Amino acid sequence: MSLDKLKQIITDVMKEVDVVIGYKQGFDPLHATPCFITKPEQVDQVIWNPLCVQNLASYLTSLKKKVGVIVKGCDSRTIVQFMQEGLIDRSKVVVIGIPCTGVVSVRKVLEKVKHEPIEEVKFSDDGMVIVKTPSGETKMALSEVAPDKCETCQYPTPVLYDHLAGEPITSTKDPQSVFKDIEEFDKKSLEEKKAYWEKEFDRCIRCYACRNACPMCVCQDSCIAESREPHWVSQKSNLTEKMMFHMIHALHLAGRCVECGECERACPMGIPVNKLKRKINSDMKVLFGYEPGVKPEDKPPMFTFSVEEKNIEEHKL
Amino acid sequence: MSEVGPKELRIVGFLCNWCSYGGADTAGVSRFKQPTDLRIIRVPCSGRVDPLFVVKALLNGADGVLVSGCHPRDCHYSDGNFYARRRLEMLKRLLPFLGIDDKRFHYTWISASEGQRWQQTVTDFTKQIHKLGPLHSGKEAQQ
Amino acid sequence: MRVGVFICHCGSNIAGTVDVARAAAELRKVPGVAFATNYMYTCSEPGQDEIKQAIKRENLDRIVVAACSPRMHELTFRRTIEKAGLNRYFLEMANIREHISWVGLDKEANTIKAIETIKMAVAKVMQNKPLYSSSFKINKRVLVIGGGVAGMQAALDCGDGGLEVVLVEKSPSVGGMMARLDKTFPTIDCSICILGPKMVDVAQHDKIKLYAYSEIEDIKGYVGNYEVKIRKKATYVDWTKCTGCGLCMEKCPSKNSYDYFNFGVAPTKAINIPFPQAIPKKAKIDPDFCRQFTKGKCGVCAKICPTGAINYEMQDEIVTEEVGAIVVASGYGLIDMDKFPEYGGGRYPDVITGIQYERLLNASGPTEGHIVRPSDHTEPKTVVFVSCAGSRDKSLGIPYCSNFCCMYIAKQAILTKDHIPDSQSYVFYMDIRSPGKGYDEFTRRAQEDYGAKYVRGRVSRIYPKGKKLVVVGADTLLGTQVEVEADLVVLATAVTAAPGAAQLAEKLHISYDTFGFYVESHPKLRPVETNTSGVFLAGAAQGPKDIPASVGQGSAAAAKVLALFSKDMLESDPAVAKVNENTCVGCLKCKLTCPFGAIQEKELRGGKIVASVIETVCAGCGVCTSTCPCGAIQLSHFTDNQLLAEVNAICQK
Amino acid sequence: MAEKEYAYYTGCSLEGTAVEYDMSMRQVFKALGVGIIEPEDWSCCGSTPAHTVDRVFAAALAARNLTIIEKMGTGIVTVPCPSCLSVLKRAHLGMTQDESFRNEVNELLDEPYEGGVVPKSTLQVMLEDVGLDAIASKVTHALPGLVVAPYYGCILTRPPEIAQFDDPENPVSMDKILEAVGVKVADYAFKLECCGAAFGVPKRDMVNRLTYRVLSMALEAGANCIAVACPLCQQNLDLRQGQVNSTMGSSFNLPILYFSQIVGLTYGLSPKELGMDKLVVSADDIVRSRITIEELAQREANAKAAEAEAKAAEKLKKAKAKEEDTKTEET
Repeated sequence: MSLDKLKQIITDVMKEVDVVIGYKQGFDPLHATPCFITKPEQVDQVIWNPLCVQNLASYLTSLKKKVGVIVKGCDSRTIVQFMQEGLIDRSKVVVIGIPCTGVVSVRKVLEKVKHEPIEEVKFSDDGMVIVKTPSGETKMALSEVAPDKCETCQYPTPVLYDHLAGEPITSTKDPQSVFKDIEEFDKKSLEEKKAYWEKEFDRCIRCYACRNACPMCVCQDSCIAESREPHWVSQKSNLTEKMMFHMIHALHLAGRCVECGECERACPMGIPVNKLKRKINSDMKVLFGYEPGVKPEDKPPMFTFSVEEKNIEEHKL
Repeated sequence: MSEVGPKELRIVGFLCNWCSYGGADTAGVSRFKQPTDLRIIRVPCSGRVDPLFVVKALLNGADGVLVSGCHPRDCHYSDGNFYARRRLEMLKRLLPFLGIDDKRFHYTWISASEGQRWQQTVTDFTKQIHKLGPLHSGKEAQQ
Repeated sequence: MRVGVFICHCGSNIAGTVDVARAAAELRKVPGVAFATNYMYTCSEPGQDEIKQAIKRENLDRIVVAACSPRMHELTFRRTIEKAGLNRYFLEMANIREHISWVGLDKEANTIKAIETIKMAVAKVMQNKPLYSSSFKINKRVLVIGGGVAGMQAALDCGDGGLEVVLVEKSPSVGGMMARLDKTFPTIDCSICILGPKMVDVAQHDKIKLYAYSEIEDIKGYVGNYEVKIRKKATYVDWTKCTGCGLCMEKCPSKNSYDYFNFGVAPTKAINIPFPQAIPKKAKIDPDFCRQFTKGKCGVCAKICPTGAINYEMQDEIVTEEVGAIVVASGYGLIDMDKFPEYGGGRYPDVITGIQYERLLNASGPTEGHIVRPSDHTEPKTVVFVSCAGSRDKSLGIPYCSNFCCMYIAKQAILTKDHIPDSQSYVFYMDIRSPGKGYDEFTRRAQEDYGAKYVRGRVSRIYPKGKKLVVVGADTLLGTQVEVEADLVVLATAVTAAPGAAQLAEKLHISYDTFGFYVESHPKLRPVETNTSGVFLAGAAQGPKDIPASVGQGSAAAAKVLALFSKDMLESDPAVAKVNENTCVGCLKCKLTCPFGAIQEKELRGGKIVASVIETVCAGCGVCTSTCPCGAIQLSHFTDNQLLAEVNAICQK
Repeated sequence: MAEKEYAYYTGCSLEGTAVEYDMSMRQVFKALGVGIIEPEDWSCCGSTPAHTVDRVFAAALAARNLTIIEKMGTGIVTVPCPSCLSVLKRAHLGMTQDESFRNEVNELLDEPYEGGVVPKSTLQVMLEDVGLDAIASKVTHALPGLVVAPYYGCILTRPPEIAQFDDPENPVSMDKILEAVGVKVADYAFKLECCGAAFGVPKRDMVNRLTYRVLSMALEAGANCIAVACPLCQQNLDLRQGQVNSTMGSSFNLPILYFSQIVGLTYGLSPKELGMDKLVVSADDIVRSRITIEELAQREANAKAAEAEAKAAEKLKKAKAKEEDTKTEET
């Protein structure tokens, strides 16, 4: 995909929208940051590379204007899910899709270079990332530092778009193994799993970054994690309350999580918060043949029902 | 009595007002004896039971949670239990992922006339929870 | 907050297995509880006075009554505290009888369970908010489902009381099972002679609108305002033109149609008027047998009909009626003969059911009242009656007694002797159940005056031997086996729920028991009410019952409807969902899941979209509350905080 | 060549009093291409006395055989004797439906039974696995004049939760098989009536009475032969017929055949192979009445032709009469 083509599309789209959301260079060479383009001269700020990790669709529900938005394949599912839930007016959104060959996990890169200051980041054509730090250049394969979601990505090309900046790409990842990690984890003993989550959630500092980053957390400032009316969780900083918070987050996303991974990316403690939601998604697939954010005409399974549930059997004691 | 009876575990039941709560009443009227561990919370409909109530109870000290509503198609509010079925099934599958045995959570359908079925359910579920023992380590069984 | 706790002994019902004094003492220690006491019968007048006085004396503002099920006395105590000046929703009940004292034997465990259950109620009541009903207009029309004797009685009583009545009957004529009976016990008066005038009254009553050959398609709404969709099934005869002359029936060449009215005792024509006294007296085509439908050609009836009423193209029609209350009198069914392979399972033509025998006895039946064997049309001399064919038989899933078979068997034995003086009847019975006025005398008459031989024992087997049927059974009084060579065997087949009873219940949102009979609100004190307000029961739909009981219930249900409609406005239940507009984010997932369409979108002045509840439509299920992620829509009286308070009261790690 | 192989548990009767059942069953299976293998070292199934004493022990007796059969890997065992079948099925169902019972029984066994055998009666295998069309396709002979009353006895279909085959109160499997091979079947109301066989020794008078009824009802139904699928039924009805005649003053001479013998006769098998000579009440008349289906077809064709001729004659007569009538009218 060429950046010029993207810029050309943005320039065209600018004519019919109030703002286009894209990426620009962030505070250091390793970080891209969202940018809001309202004037033609700002188009040149736009960048596109594997550092463009943010899910820009997250902004859509809070914007009243007519918006153009750049989405990767994974991000596009957010828009579809919004449509299923009636959360956006599709006619007010122009979707600029980018066929994506994978992004990087900034966290993984930083770990590779031992958190040294970043001087330069380059991407070679053969899928390598070259990071320059004061102690020299480190070369790493893109696949080595990709976020987990890229490893099983089924939708490199956006599932829906008005403009596509580049040629569609088909996924080469086995659709059967999307939830392989979840299945593997579930095979562990109850004690092991319990210990795992207790250890992970105990690190939670209840900063709510995961929630704030989540495009599907529509409650925004009304989140019940911080409310007394209703009073689901107390302000106590103990494991029970932390787990309760994460269960609220997970269950509120049941059958809605589009697995963009923003929650995990945002978590300062590196807690695998997306895992619970992916587990639920794997069940949604089995129970209702449902995958969030794929078909605009679908109904999220928790907000509907069948009189005869084909895949739910009555439980016996 | 010299011996202390079997120790109770903490079991919470959410019962819909129209069917299962009535079923429990019917069991009472018929004097169908049941184990004493269960504490009942009356809700209008099983569809009112947010799975988070179950989680809340299990995280905060319950050893087992039972939810019971009207039989599918027989909901006093026509569709409430259909929603409940989906949500509670989702939860039942999630619990073991968190390391909580899904046998600690049971959801079922009992009508107001099924006193015997209620007795059987309470008896079997209590037995099942006792087989699993307390959920929270270090917590002593009560009574 | 000052909570008062009143723990009831219920005589020894509770106090026998729960230490109520200790419970009261324990509750006094609970923060927020200002007063706790125990009392012999809290629901009695002095018991209620005690509550009222304590509210004044102790300045209580929340009340917990620990007693029986709230399904029993919640309303009683709500009224009590309201009289003492508290909002009625400041009451919670702890069910320590049905759920504790009656089901546990261990007093220690029961007491602890009771204390905790009361503590949950205290925790909840402290979260209760005052709620106020609003009133709404009611539509003073009543729907009666079923035109049997119970439904007709209800319809006539409601109509006489000045209400407009919509009567829906699924078969082509009103009359139900009673119209098929020959005579009625214990007076042996002619069934149709006493029912006929009632049927005519129904047809001629200016307040009653009759939909015959129609079924309930759908019911929406709530007490006071129901919208009912009725399916008028295609009769292929324009009833506005049909005069009931019967010419079509005479000329119809299709002579082997199943006769539903006569339970297949003899065939009928494909176009027929079910019986001479039918109301409405209109013809109807059975497309399963009509040659025009099965072979695509015939048209005899269309040619012969003097008024041109025949219409082969007729389609079902859906009409909508609006009513404020519903009486369900949908009657009963009978178990199929194929459930009795040991009695031939329907293979032997001379083994028939009791209702078929009624048709053979009946002067307007297919044999004009001559008792003949279906196989060879000869007069039977030995008739064996088998009672409890299916009834009280757990193996068939029918543990209950069918209520009226003992009586009609006695009647049929008497009538058999009347019709065929040289005949002999045998009755195999388990127990003779005749607990009505003049009933026991009647069964004795059958034995003593009419010589029916009663054999106490069950029939194990019936097999054909030549032209006869050998009935093999036990005589448990003599302790021997009995074999009777019979000409005709009549099975008193068990009463079941009406076919389709469950589906109708689902449309009405009322409960039914394991057997499909509708469940009354209280088995003794609210026998014709259901748990769905505005829906009442009459007749055998609620359980097997005979004519006087069905008529009684029809009138009772009518009285309930008249009482309900004696006011112009009804008070709404304020336990409905409420939206907190400050926290609602307008995602409208609640609107998606509400089973009643009670949620609307509302735009606030700033342009913010929020959900809004239509209070009269909301039924109070709370699905919205468990759907709302931000807890902005809360079902009053069952809010998250109220339920969490209960959870927290018992789950403390 | 065998299409499918079954384990074949004969049980003790078929080695003794019911040897003709065994002989004919094997011949019929052979003709139908059904392979059967006798389990090695099979032992008593424990029928009749064992289960009245100890449920677990009774199941163990049966399960020992099931273990042996399980290892043969045929999956299904076909059992000619209903008594054996009932016991094997009871053990199998009990052990597969109740884990603790299975453990209890397996404790008594050298090698555990895992539940991998489905016991089926020979009737069930014939009806469900072989199928009526296949059964009919092997017919070469007819038995004109034979009217059979099929007698199932008490335990072939009952209790239904154990038997799990056919209608418990009005079984038709044997009727269907016999009809498939072209035999006329009587509508017999006493298919299941107790013949009293089990009380043959202690309560002779009662057995005579019961047997008398079973036999006389067959005659009443128009039958001249009874077909059975149970060694005990056969023995009782066949062997005791004389005894019944002498005590009840009757003169029955009703052959009691195994259904497999009748099927075998229609397949053209020799009476010797089918053990016809082992019967007490002679079935020689039935054997003698046997003709090939070609012969039957010829006979039927002849009969039809005769009938047609008669009809034609009748028609002619009528036409003539009519002609006469019109003539008279004209005149």
